Amino acid sequence: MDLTETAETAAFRAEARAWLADHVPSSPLPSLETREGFAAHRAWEARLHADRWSVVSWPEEYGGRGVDLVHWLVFEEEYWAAGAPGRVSQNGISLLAPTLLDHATAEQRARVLPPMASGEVIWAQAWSEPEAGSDLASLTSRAVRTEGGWLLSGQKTWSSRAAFADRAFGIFRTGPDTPKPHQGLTYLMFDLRAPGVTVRPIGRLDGKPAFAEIFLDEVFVPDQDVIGEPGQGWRIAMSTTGNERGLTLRSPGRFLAAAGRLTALWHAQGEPADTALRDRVADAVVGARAYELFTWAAAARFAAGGAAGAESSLNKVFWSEYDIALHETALDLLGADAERADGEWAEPWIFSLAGPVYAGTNEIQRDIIAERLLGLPKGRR
Amino acid sequence: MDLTETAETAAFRAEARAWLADHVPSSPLPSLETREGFAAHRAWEARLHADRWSVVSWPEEYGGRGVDLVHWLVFEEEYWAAGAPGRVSQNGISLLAPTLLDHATAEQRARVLPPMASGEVIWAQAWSEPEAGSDLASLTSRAVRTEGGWLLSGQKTWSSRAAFADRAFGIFRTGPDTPKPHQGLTYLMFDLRAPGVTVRPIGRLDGKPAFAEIFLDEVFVPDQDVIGEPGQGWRIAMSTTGNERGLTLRSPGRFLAAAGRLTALWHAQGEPADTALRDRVADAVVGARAYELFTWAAAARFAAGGAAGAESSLNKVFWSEYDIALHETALDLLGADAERADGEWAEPWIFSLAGPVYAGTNEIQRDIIAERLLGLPKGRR
Amino acid sequence: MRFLPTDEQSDFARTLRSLLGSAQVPAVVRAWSDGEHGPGHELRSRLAATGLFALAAPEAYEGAGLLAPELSLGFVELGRAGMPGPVVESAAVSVLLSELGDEALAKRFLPGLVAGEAWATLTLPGGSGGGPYALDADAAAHCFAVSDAGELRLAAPGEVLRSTDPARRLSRPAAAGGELLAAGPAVTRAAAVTGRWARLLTAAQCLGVGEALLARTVGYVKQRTQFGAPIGSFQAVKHRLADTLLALEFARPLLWAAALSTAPGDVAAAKLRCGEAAYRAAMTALRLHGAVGYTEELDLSLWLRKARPLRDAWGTPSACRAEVLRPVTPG
Amino acid sequence: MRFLPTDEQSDFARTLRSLLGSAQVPAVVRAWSDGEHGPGHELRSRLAATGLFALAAPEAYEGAGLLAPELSLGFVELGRAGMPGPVVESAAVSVLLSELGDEALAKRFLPGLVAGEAWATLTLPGGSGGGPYALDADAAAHCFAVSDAGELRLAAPGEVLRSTDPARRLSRPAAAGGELLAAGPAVTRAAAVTGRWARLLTAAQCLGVGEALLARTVGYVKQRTQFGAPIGSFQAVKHRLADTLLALEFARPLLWAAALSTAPGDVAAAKLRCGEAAYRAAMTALRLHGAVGYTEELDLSLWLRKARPLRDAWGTPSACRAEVLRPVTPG
Repeated sequence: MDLTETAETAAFRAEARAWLADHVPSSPLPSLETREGFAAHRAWEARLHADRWSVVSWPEEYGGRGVDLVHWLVFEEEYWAAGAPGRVSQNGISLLAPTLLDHATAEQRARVLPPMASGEVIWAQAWSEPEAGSDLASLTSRAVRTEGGWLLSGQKTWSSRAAFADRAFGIFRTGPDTPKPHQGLTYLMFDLRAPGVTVRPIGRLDGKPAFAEIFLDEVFVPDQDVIGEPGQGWRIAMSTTGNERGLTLRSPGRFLAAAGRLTALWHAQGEPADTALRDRVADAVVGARAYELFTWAAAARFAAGGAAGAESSLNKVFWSEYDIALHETALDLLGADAERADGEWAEPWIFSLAGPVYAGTNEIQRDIIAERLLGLPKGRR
Repeated sequence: MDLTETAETAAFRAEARAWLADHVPSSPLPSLETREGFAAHRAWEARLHADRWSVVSWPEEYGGRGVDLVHWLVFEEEYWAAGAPGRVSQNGISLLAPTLLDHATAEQRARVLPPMASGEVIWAQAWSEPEAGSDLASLTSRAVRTEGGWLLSGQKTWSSRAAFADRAFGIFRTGPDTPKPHQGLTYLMFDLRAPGVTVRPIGRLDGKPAFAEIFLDEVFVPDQDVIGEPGQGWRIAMSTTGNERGLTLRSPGRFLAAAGRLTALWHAQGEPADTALRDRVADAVVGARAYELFTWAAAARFAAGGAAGAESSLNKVFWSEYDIALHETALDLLGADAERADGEWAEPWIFSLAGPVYAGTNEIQRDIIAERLLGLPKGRR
Repeated sequence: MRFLPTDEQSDFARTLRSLLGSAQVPAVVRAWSDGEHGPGHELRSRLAATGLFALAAPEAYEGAGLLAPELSLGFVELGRAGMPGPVVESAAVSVLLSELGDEALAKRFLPGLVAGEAWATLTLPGGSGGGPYALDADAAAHCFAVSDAGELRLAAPGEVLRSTDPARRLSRPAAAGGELLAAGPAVTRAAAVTGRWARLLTAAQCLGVGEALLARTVGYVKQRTQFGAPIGSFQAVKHRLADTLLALEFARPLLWAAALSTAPGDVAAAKLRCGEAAYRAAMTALRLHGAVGYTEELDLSLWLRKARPLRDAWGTPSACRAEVLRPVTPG
Repeated sequence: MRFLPTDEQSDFARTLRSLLGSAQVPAVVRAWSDGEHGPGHELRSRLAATGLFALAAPEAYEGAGLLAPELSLGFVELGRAGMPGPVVESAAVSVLLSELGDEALAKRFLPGLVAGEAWATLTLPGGSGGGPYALDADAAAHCFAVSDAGELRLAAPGEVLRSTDPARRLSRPAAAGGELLAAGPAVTRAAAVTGRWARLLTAAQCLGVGEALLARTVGYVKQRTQFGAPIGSFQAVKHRLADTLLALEFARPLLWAAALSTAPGDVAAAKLRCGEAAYRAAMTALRLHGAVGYTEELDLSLWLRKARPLRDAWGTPSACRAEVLRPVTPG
């Protein structure tokens, strides 16, 4: 049991810190959920990529540094501590890339990953459908075989980033008459500007088009954009949800930085005698630390060959509820200024509110924790 | 909409207050969950009865004053504010008596109610069985027809007061082969000292025998101790759970008095600058007031002829969770003294912990609220 | 003693509810958010016709007397409908001018407020429960400001800022300048009463907002199907909604009692519980609607975005808790 | 950097777990609660044989060095088993005498503590995280007391009081009198370190208590049937237990990190989360067991009754939260 950093890791940390100190924009970029901000964030991805900081954990051939999870965690700590911009490429990097690395052909990896790393191609996810949210397996959008590829038809929704992104990935029904809903699904990538695609941006609570509906009308997808075997889409999609993704979806560094900002706000605005707020600030500090340490332990388990499983559900419930509590504390510290739309906590608060629903609702995650980690009998679902 | 007390009610309040000031024991009685305390509390019931304060809402012929719910609430406020003892007759008065008043014969009422009012006969409830807790309808203890009455066999459990009480009431299966579990049940009263009855006291978390198991082996119950029609026990038992019982099980006066004691403790021990504790004391004060006002409104609805229904579930969840929060706040105010078994908050804290389970678990109550008050579809239960 | 609304009170609330129910308030809110105040002004006139604004002014000035219970029941309906605008603030200005007892001032402003001719807004000193911002000053004919020193002025509203609720605009009235209307301890006293009324009416509005959020969410979970069943049949969903109902049901009688007494502790208790219940209802609504609840295009958002600012307006939970214990604090 | 117990650390914990698993600890607890300390003393000797107590003393005095990680893992097992007695306090005395560096005192007491020959107990000044009561002084060979003035004495334990956990006895050592063992700033410094260790080991004990409560409750809800199904299949039950697991899983790494650093903020964070997680586990266990969970005869009660006193011992949640923010408080 050990938390000391090796000299090599410390050197990596120092290198990241120095680079970030030199390059992080001195004033925040516009929100990445706006056209202008999206472009600025894309440029920032290119800047990161130029010095190989955009995807440190990827193999070098695709633009990474081939470092392990520990280094990735260190990089993330430094990244968020430096106040660096949000990652507009996050969907591609944390959802699609692990799938490509596990299941794609060498040709696909070589073709898709480098432009993802550079921000040249930005990816949207296209999982949910209007009638398939928590019950994802019930999706009905289909891909029909055609010469040299597939024709996609149907509707996807809640596609984050889709308003401004270039391409999207998701699973589609290719064998409609299977006995179980998880069968006959195929994992595909498609162009958001292809003929037959209509993207309708959807305004978030603050009006920003943080997600979109995607209408698909016989959209052609060449065979080269099918990942893995047709019909194996569910298995492929699920195989990467249980792995390190649980750890890399929201890095501890983000919350350590947020807890640091909250503590600074408390020092600036808080009444030291107000223990009710003090306790909530302390809880945020301790929670960020707990999340960090939980992640270090999970990284050590992976390094020792342990498999990840339903722990990612623990992780998901923890960070999403933590994030809301942290932002509510900030708003309570701000008092009358809490509702100012131009306040620096307003957009992060709105963003935090999506956490319990996003990436598998916390209700479903708690069912998973109870059934898979505690072995409770499966109920009706 | 009006909260002003009539002159008549104010006079009643003054009379109660004066009597209590003269008669409430100057030092607390021993715990009513001990033999010695049980006897002391029985004597207190007799004292109350002598001046017709034990059952103010009952008809005069049975020892009451025939006053309405408003007067009962006023009496309870004065009673608990005066620091008067817990009511050892509570099970009989709040659970059995309403059933008798609604469903029993005149002979039964005349025979059973006066000694209940005087504390001469103290009643235990005998509802639960080892395999029938939340799922009360699944009970299996049976009553078999015999000449002039019934023979009870089986096992009841969690019978509060049964360790020292005189008689008990409950429902028993008299028609074992009915298609639905709620059918073929009969409401009976029986003597805890009758041949064939074995009472095994069960120690509560603090070791006091607050409840007991009752083993029944062909215990004879004469026909005169059957309430209502044989086979109608479920309907009879349920018909009084939805009425005023929801209001009279735990009177607002109890919580107003407890919130007052908590506020006094806070003034005595609390750091005024400790807003974390201040907020919880304020919540206790506001919660007691909310419970009081909710009850006044319900009393007004009854007076206007409104029917009570699932509101008693709202009531139950509210007071039981309120009660725990209040006592936890007191313990936190006490600091290192919180764990002293001789502290005045220790036994009430232990008592509060049973609330969410007692009288229908809060999980079941929330199901009822959702299904009956909000109209949500019945799930599997 | 009959702690229930009278038939007349219930009828009045029903009238408002019916008027607002057919007034397409969501469209009014969306216009208001875009800075188009016309439909909101028009709805104000129709509300005035029910006598709502008369409930915050004495009979001498076209009012019906200061009738907090009736006014509170009315404001529950405004919250339920999601009515935009400085509704609390206009009523509070009416209370302020009524309490001040300056006949010239009362004559100048009260009949117009009662008749619903214009909105008014105001700020009060911190000690009276107010914050630094005036609500919707850009839509109000008058912006009143009471200073810590007890000066009542018609103030220039200053720069307009956006709120996380797009139907709210904030501005910080100029500290000095503007017509001086009154000054002295009477102003400070009237401001204290006014702060309580503003808090009470905000509590009422919160209760209505919470009830609307609950009703919409209950409706949604009955029809939304996942895993082959309405999501409202899942126990986790049921229990969240049961808790939401519980919080609202135990907040309502506190509101009524506060309206009867307008005592500081009672008003603070009502605001605390109504505000928290509405905000919790919003969080539950958001959770149970899933992603669609997070969109601005669903009308649910109109109430969702109100819940948190109203929870804090005219008395944060912390300020209300302090007030609840204040009367019994020794010394 | 490998933030997991080493194989040796895991083996040590497993050894203790196995020893305690076959030691019929519930019977030992019940005897202890009745004032019969014999079985508890005997179990202490067997624990000493594993080397547990050596982990809180330097090698010079038969110890293994002060090894907080190993000791913490051991105390998780004591908590899991429900071990009674002044286990934390005896280890804390060992730390105090080790830190003090007074050779005569160390020689006099440490070898006996390491060998598990007797229990010891202690009180520390409030500033070191202690309360006024010494635990189980009636079962301890020695009761140490450090005063605010920095005097270390062997104190007369004073009247013995009962706790809501019958396996705990409290007494307030006499303020004066008793053999003076040491005095001065070195005592105060050593007391501060000792307080942190006591807090750390209590956190470890809490984690074990919480895990035992969760495991027993999970076992119960799988077999208890109502409405024709195991109650563990109901979503409300599942979610409560999922939350219990979540709290424990995120408390454990805080405990490990605190054991590695023994820094005040880390130790406070660990105690806060382990203590709260255990108490919440107790409340959940009580809720889900129904009435049977409320009985003293079910062994569950042995852990239920520990959870709250341990949550507060050697640092209440409030004290721990203050400590977490202390290092960064300006001034």
